[in-house]
Amino acid sequence: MRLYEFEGKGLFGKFKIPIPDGRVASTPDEVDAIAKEINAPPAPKPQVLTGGRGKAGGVKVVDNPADARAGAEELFELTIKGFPVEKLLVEPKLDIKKELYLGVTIDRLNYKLVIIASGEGGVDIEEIAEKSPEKIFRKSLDIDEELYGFDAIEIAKKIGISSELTKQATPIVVNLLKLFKAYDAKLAEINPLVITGDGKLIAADSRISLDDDAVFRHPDLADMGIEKRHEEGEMTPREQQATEWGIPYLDLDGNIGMFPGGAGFGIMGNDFIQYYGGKPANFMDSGGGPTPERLARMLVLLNENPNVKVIFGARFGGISRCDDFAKGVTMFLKEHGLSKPMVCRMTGNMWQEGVRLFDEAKKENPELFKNFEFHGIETPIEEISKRAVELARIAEGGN
Amino acid sequence: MRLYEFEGKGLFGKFKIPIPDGRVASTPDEVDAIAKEINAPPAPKPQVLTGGRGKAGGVKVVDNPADARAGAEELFELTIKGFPVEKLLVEPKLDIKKELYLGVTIDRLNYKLVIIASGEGGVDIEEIAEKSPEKIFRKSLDIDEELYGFDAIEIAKKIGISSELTKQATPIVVNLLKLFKAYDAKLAEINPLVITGDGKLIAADSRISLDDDAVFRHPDLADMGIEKRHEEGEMTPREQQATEWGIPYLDLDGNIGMFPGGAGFGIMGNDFIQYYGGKPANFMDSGGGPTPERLARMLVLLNENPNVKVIFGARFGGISRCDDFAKGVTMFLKEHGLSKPMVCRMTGNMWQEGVRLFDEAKKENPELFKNFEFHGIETPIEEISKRAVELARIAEGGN
Amino acid sequence: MAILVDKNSKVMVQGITGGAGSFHTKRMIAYGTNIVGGTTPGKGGREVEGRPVFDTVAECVGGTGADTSVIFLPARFVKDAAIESIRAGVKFVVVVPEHIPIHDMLLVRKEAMKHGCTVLGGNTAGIITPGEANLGIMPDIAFTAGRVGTVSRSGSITYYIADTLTRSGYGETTCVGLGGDPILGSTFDEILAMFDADEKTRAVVMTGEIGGVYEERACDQISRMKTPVIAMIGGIFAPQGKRMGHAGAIVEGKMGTAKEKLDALAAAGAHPARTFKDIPEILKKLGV
Amino acid sequence: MAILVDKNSKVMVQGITGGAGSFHTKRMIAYGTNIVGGTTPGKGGREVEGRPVFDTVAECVGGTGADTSVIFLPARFVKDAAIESIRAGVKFVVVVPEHIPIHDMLLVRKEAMKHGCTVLGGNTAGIITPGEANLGIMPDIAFTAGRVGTVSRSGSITYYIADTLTRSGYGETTCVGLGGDPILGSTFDEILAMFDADEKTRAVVMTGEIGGVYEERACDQISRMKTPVIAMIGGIFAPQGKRMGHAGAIVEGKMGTAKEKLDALAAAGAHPARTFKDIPEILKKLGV
Repeated sequence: MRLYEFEGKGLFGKFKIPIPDGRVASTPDEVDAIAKEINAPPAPKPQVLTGGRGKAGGVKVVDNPADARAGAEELFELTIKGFPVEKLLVEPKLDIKKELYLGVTIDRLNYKLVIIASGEGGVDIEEIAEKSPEKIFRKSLDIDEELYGFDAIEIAKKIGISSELTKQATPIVVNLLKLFKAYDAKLAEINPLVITGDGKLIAADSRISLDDDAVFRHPDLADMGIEKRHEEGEMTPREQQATEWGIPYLDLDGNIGMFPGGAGFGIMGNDFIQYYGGKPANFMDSGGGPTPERLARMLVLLNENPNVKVIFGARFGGISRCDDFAKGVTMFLKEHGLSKPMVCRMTGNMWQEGVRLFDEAKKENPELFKNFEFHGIETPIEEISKRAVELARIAEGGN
Repeated sequence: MRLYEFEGKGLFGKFKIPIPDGRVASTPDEVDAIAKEINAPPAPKPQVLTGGRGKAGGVKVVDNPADARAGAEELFELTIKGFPVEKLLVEPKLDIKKELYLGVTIDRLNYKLVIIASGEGGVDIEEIAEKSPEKIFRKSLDIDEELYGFDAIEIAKKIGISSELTKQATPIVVNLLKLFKAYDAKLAEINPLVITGDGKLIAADSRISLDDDAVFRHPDLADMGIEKRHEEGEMTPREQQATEWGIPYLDLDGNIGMFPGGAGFGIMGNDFIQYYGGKPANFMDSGGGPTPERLARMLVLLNENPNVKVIFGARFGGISRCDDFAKGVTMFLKEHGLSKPMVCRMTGNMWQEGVRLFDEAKKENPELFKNFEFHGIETPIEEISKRAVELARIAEGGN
Repeated sequence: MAILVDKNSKVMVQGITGGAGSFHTKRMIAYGTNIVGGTTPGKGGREVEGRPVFDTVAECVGGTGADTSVIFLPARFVKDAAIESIRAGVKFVVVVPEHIPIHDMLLVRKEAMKHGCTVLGGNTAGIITPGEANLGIMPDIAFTAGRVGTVSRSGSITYYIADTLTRSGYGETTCVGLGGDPILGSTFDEILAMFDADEKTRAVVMTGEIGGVYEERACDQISRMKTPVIAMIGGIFAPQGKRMGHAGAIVEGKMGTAKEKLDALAAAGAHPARTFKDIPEILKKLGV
Repeated sequence: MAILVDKNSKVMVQGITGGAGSFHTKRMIAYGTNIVGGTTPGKGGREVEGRPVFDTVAECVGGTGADTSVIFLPARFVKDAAIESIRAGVKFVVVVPEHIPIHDMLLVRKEAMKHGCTVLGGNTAGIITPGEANLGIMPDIAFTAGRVGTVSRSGSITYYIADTLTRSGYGETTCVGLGGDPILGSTFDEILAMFDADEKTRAVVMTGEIGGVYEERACDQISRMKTPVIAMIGGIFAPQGKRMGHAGAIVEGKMGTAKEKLDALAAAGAHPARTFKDIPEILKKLGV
């Protein structure tokens, strides 16, 4: 879960990492008021959950506070990588002498925390890491290992912070790691960490991403107005609907609606479709043991998607049972009606019973099943994939 | 630094260790008001910095809240082990089914924290430890080691807390250790930890002692009204005076005033005096490199003490220099005048210069030195000790 | 033979009195798994499916000799539960719940390494040695004892592959679910090394997926193995930068595109498979 | 020979630019101690008494080969400073400041044990190997090279004993101040073992005091030593339960009365001394 720059800076402030004296504004009027208050050339910055803001023309420095409103009006019109600008962080313009980089993240491969520092900040650190790895300093730590002041001094010196500034730098490094641990962060970045003309170290920007799965133990985030939010940027209306229903779902640009089991086959099934020449319209994950309601909602997402010409279904009854699966799908067929062809395979736990239930329901009401082909263990999943591709070609008027 | 019961319970509350619903009263009127408020038979308890309160008749349970004032008046009259009762903690009487002991302390010998628990609480745990060590359960931990819930359950079960109560017991054990670490405690005790008739675990008493040397990093204690205080009980007026001046000082019951160097010889010098048949009137520690002012104050404490018949002085110039020492003592002689015999040895750093300075000052004003014998390295400290004992015998009219 | 679990494993269940815990205890016992007991703090002394319940793992290990544990507890309790088992001397821990906080798993992993314990998950469907023991939530229908091992991050993929192996007559030695969470208790290379040391396992099918970091770590191990490895990677056609389900499945810089993973594995000597039905064909060619 | 420090020790000073640090650096150099440099964070690049100042111990060790450190810093900085030295590979650390928080010293001790480093103090006057090196704040006047080692919790006692040994012609190999704080970096038994392994040390005078817990710990060591030990304990006549100066000097239950300490040490084979002048008499009897 990403935090806005101003939220991250709020946490910096809490951990005594120096930040500019800024305030958040939601209207040009507020920007104007703040600009007058801070009594310095204001630098309003759009608050969006993405990087690359600078490149998108999203940082404005206004030399005369009186011009702040006009600049702000322009910024409030912007959309950055799909994110509309709703808030500006208004800070006094910094007198920047040097820009550094300091970040903490997780090295999943080695199960460590890593402090990353560079004498070149303010730009894309991954780019530097790739082109000039020697300009990046890394220090790995166990999750329960303490970082001492002397470690921090070492890091500071490696990135060219002079002896005189180590007393300022030490608590910044130590406290950034404390913040990282205290809030279960996945990433905590100060980029750039600036040295000002008068020899002060200040966190000019913040990028913090927290572990969604650990937010439950930080109720104080909500007190700070930081609520659980979607990790990614702009969502399509269907993605938003799926998120509301708690279904992992992504729109893709094909025409075969994917109705798979767990995430593993959710990903692999998409590959299968493409191996056989088709294009999936979505990615979806049913989760383990979906309820009939959840199955119905998953099908609603596909049934109502005009891009979806065919639905591909697969169920390997593990924790869930195929008879429950058949009941859920039949419920959907009865309540919503299937408006496009669907091919589905069931196997695993109770698959024969699932097929029997479908057969029975079909005998009772053949009309419901006119678009619906179901298979059991005897048909390999590859054949089902091919069949879905074939049905899509037919639906698109191919032969 | 010991905390009062109510202060300790305040910390318990902060760490979610259940405590009775109590308030502190400074007058019988307040006790009366609280008794009415808590709507249960009140049990007012004197707040003094010592154990053995129960044995001293210092806990009163009043079955009728209306009688609370009378009971309180009696308690406010008490002096417990020299501590006058100035505050009462008024709590509802607990329906006690069982009393347990839970404490955390430091095992200095093995450099560990130790959690100590017993199924027999409410009494002197050291007595149990001595008589029935099998009734005491100990768990050692490194200072940076985490205590897990399962460790806490183990401890709870060892002292006879039933399975059903482990969910209550676990956070109490875990959080008592957290408190211990968070506040640099030397001792954190719940004694007794009671099981009430309705199956609740409650900390009925608290005994917490913090490391004086670490209070600087807990400024929030002052916010809670917990100020740095003398470790021990009632002090004599001279001890209070010495404490104000920052001089470690204890009154003893002999007649030889001890004016030694550091604490090591401060203790050993007292032994020497007693080996040779004398009795020290005090213990004192000059600290390393005392200033002339400090030396003068040390002598004032002895000079003005009517029990002191002779002063024994010893200085081994280490970090300090004997010439500075001689200057300080001479300053005292000039400003205050020495009213009793004093024998003093100086050696170590610049001792000859010290002796020379004394000689010079004596030549200038022999009257000042009429009670003062000084020696250098040529006289062993044992001889000086003997001489002090001899002078004391003479002063007391012996021969 | 098999890896990690067999009919002699003494298996306990952490959270045995809970809904999922008691349900799957019954299932696992029905499969023939040697479930010896379980724990739920505060419920010591009860029984579930005739197995004794203890307050702590230490008591359960003391009372039953348990050497393996399956955790069915809410994610927030997993850190303590796993470390409890590890410290009580349990040598193999299966973490079924998903969404374990990342920082917690870092600590669990450290503790496991220190005590020589193997942890699977979080978010694993479990592990099965067909005919001997089934730990976790996998359906027994797909599995038959045989001679190929599998290791995958996903339960559903494990079922499909086992089903393929079963129906093509190879059967499985052990099927291992690493788990779908971003940080995992075990990695591909560690499990592959175990299979390589298992005499009965004649080949291994390893299935990774887009995102994640543990597939690359397998390359070095594969290049040193005598047992052939068949590799599949999900998400070959996934659009870059889109999040595909598992929290870990975000493409991380260069590392982690499915194509690159598969190329790296193939370069290390693994035999790439595109779909499940490729697997028996490759096995046949390899003469397994 | 000597223990812990000699003329080959490469000694650095943590807090070298501070008041006490620079003052004692000058003194230590004047004695002939091989002071190679020092640290003060933020003051790297300067010099004190001609010795280079670094920002970190790692830099100082790298630049000077320092293997020993004397800390002259306020108590609150000692934990980090000591751990910094220990982690930078320094093998001997002398903590001069007093009032080190107890929890801090527990951690320092743990870290020292882990890295095989010896820590003296807090609140030690230091250590001296006469004629070779003087670390800390001890006056040189009392000391002469010779054949008896001393270990004490107190600076003033060390001076008196060394003075006694010097004037009676025995002289000292090394004089060690354990320190007066309640928790100490080293214990009597550890220092005694070093003396026992030192060929030049023909006898050891150990001086403990009321309170404290480290005297008893020495008994086992003494009973195993070939080098004779003379023991003195301060506070034999001290009134029970009264606090005598050192924070540690509170009688703790049974453990720690001076009489019991001395009895226990004598039972272990130590030769008890009452006053300083007993010492040369005992040494004479022992034929040292």
